[in-house]
Amino acid sequence: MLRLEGIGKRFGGLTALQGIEFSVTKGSITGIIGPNGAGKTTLFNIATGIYPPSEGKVLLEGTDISQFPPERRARLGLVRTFQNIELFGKMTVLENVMVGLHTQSSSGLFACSFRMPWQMSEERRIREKALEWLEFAGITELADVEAGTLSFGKGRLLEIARAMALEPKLLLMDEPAAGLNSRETAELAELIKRIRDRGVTVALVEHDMDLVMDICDALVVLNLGTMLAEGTPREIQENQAVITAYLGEE
Amino acid sequence: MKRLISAALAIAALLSFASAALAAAPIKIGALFAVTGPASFLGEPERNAAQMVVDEINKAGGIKGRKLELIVYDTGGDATKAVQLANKLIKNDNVVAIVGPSTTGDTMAVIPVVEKAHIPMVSCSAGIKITEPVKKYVFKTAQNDTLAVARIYEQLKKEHKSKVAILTVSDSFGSSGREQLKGQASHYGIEIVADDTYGPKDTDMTAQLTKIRGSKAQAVICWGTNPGPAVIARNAKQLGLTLPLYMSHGVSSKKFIDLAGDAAEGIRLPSGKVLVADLLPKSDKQKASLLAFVKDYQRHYRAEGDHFGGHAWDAVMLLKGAIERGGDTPDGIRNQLEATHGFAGIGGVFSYSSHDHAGLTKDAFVLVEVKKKDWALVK
Amino acid sequence: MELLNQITQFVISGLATGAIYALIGLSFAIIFNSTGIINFAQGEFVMLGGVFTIFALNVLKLPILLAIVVAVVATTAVGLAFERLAIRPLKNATPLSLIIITIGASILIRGVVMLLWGKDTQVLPPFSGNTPLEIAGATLLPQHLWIFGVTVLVIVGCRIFFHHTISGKAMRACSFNRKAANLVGISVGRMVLLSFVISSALGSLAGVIIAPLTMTAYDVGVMLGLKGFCAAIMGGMGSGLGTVLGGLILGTLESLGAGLISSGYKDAIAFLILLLILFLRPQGLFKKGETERV
Amino acid sequence: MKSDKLKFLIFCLVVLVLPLPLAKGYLTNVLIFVGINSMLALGLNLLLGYAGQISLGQAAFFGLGAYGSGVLTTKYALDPWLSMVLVALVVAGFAFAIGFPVLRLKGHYLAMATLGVGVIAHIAFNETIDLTGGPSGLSGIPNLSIAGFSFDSDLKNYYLVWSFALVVILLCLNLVNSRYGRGLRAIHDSEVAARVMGVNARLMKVQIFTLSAFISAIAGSLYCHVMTFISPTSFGFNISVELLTMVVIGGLGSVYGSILGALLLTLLPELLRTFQDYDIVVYGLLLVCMTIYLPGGMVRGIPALVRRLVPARSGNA
Repeated sequence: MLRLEGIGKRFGGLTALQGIEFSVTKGSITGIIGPNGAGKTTLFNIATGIYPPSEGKVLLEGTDISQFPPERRARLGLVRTFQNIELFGKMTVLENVMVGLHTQSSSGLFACSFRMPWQMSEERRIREKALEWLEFAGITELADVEAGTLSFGKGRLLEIARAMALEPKLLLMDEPAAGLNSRETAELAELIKRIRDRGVTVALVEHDMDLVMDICDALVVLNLGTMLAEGTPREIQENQAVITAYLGEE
Repeated sequence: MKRLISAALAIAALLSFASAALAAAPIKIGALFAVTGPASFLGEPERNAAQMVVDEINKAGGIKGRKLELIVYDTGGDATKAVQLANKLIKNDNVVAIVGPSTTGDTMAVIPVVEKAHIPMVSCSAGIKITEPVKKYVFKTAQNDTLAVARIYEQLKKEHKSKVAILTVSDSFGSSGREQLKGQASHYGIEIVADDTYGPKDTDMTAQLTKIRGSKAQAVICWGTNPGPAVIARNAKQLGLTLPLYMSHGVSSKKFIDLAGDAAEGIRLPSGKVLVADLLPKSDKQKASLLAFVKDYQRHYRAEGDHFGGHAWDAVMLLKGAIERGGDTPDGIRNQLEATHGFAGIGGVFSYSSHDHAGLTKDAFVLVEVKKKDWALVK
Repeated sequence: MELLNQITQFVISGLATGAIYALIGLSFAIIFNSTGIINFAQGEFVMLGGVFTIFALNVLKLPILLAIVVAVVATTAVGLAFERLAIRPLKNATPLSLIIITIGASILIRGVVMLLWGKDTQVLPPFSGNTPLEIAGATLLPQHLWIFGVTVLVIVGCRIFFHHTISGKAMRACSFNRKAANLVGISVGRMVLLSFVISSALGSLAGVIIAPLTMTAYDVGVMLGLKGFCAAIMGGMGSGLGTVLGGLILGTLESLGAGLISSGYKDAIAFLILLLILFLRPQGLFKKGETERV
Repeated sequence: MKSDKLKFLIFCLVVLVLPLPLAKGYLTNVLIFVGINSMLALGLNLLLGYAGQISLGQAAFFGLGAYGSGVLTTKYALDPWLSMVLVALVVAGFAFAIGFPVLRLKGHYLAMATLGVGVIAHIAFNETIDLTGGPSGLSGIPNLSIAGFSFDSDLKNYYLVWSFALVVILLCLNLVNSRYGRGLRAIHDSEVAARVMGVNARLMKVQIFTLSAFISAIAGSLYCHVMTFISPTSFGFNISVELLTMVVIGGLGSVYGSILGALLLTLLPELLRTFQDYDIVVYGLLLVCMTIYLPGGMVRGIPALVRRLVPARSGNA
């Protein structure tokens, strides 16, 4: 599904990533773990096109998308959530999800300002779809609440609903469990599994090892900007290098 | 909230007072001046002078026993506002005539309004377009730039200087001057060898002057209003430019000498006679008006009355004359304004006619020179 | 030869004007660097410096040196009040609301000065005479030397302050990362206040030393502020020296533009070049590129 | 949805009958300019309040519209309606072309760049004397007319300008409550997130900049035909700032807010006339206080203020 080839990234003189190379298998949940500063978020930013890699390639289903801007990658089915949830704070919960349906609709400047008949029916469809996704994430009752006022946990759910509205092939989640309590984390695990069951490939950066071990099919371990290990959760748990560099510290 | 209400009440009370005062039915004259904004150097003395002369008239018993009421609005030099306010004067305040506006731009914008409403207007701005072609209800008191330019060119011709450099400010005053300087040059056998401009807020004109120094010019003519010309005078001194420097009537006030300091020495300019009122021979028709104006202005505002204020003084006095002769209807005033003959005011001796609504000849200007930090007549 | 002489004069005049822009640009950059605020009222501080000096000199009859000190102190007090009354009460300040509030403040300051001192242009006598000096065939006034001198002093002063004093380093820390600075115990609020104090003092100083050349009135701040802002943007809004170079380049371009191309379009030329710089090198002429982190 | 339509209909009705009680008063004249300013403010609000992109150069597009129509109708005797369309399209094309480099900039850099565009345009109006008449202005612009019916009085111009304004308002209302409007607001709240959601932020910013220029140019054309005289002072930096103030005071991201802002700021000089010379001070003070105390603008601030005051009062009683 997603393949990273020899990714490297430098900020000025600082090397943030070097020689990252792995694949995310279709239909799997892949976890990317590593200590703080290992370069996990940077890797996501490169994968989604927030900034370009200094070297290497990003391939989505065999297409080189390294130079594509984020919006084009989104249309190709590559969507992400953010570590510090990036909601559209001044819009309602429902509207947030409706933005997620941007790629599924097409009315432009003219159609929208002149209220063309097809635009009106498309608008209805967008609304219905958005409500479905709110139901999927279990936040239907919050539809008319301003997103900026949501709790962190509900905000996370909204962000996932919004991302799912794009009907992605691959969903990248940046620390989805950060800031959640144990009950919310358990619900999140269920939600992620349901997402996988809908045929969406998932890759996530996460610190919560219980969650990672529970839901991930494959793991990639980063340390100080390089690849440390790759394998199934069990293999990683037994990997000596990982234990010293990372798990050992815990 | 309470304070807001009490403020509103106070304003309402004020307004009702004002309307009570109207019961005495004075003759209402409107005035539009650019009291604030970039043209405030015109608008402020104009407002002061207009208010002053109206007060004087009222103190002396008004016109045929009726008081004058002057309603002044500030256009800020903005054409849109000028149009709105002209409408307000005509439709809300029901004025019978309008004095002003201060700038050519404001005046041109207001002309369609007064023409449609048949309200006479005596503009205080100089632009030649205002009265050429003649518009039925529009008059003006400020001397045409043409006359000022003619004064300078005559002097140059007398001194056998035929190559000049011009340096004008890029606002309506400067561009009107520039147009006239270029337009009349050939008539006097004068060639413009350098034609430069500067911005109203520029602080250094050495670049333009350096260029002029490199040209074959025998004299420099600068067209602008304070502070630009003062900067030019200083820059010219800094560069050691020895060419005779002529300014426009836009800086004919003591202020210019203050600003330019030593650099002002020897600079010549065409000016309304107000500047040199006490130097004029007794035979001069304007002398009485000029001295009265200067004295009154000094008493009212403790400041030197300049010829900009004079434009407004003239405008109100012309209206006064017209009202005395022809009554208080707008059309009556218009007809009598047009019949004005030989009125000796501040800007000159006015004689309007059906084909001339500017009313002045080039005698309105005298050429003056800065000598020992004061003005002297150039003979 | 004649042309060469002219060009020397253009360049020298341009540098002199540019030094003024540079000085004003620096006062922009100081506030921006520690607060991220573009202070559209900066030009008004420049104006206040000149107006206060003339007031102290002519009305209070103070000797010139004392008058300057009084003017700088008074302007600084205005800057302090401005920060306290307008910037600090602003909750969730966005760049937009800051732009608007500083524009509002500039209108307010201009209006008050107009009411108190009228609309007339006023002039300050030059500090050391009016006899032109000749340099390589071009002429300068002694006042220009004052401007160059003060600009150099200010650059050196800034360098020392920002790199070798605790407060200066703290201010730089704020500019890099407010949250982190707060965590290590720097009072961000104090630093913002301090930056306003320094910048208004600097602005007024610029206003004082240029007043003998450019004269002053309630409305001179607008254009000077705009030009100073341009200088700062050209220099990349940061590095002290960059802003100075930005100012000098702007001044020279204007002067050359007026002398060689068209005096009417000289401001347009300056702004066109500014736009080109923004398009091609938005980080300024003298700064290395940086990638924004998300 | 229904209530939105009702609101707009009520608004139309108000616009329709408003001049009747004013009859021949000068206020009709002021209201024409409220209409023009509403269009301008709305154009800026689309950019500023919805897409979150500042522009300090709106007066440039306004001026280009006015001068374009003015010059074409006086110097080339072109049909006013044709020139209005032509000019608006050209101005929009110009905005589209400069939009790509300009809108790549953010925050104060964007402010500076748009300001630069405004300054350059203003200088061009001043300097191209043969075409624009330079600082002394361009006069003799004809009134608009349809089949011999000339819009030559305040009342006629009022209905002319406001029918344009109402169309613009309706289109804007449609736009902001649609897929496109949501995209813009998303860009405003978080450009990164919007792009990750597949919103083509760069293109949409340029498109809305273009639309805003188009509306401003139309307003400019109307302005020149209503005034029949134009001069560069009406299209300077201060006008851009005034428009910005209208949008902010009315309420960012609110269509009716822009109209309220335009109304208030156009009438403000009338209201402040009691203060005579103090009006500039009051104006500045208002701008500062509004930003501090009513950051949401009048449309949001006043209802909030009322809500805060009303329970407080009932608590006292």
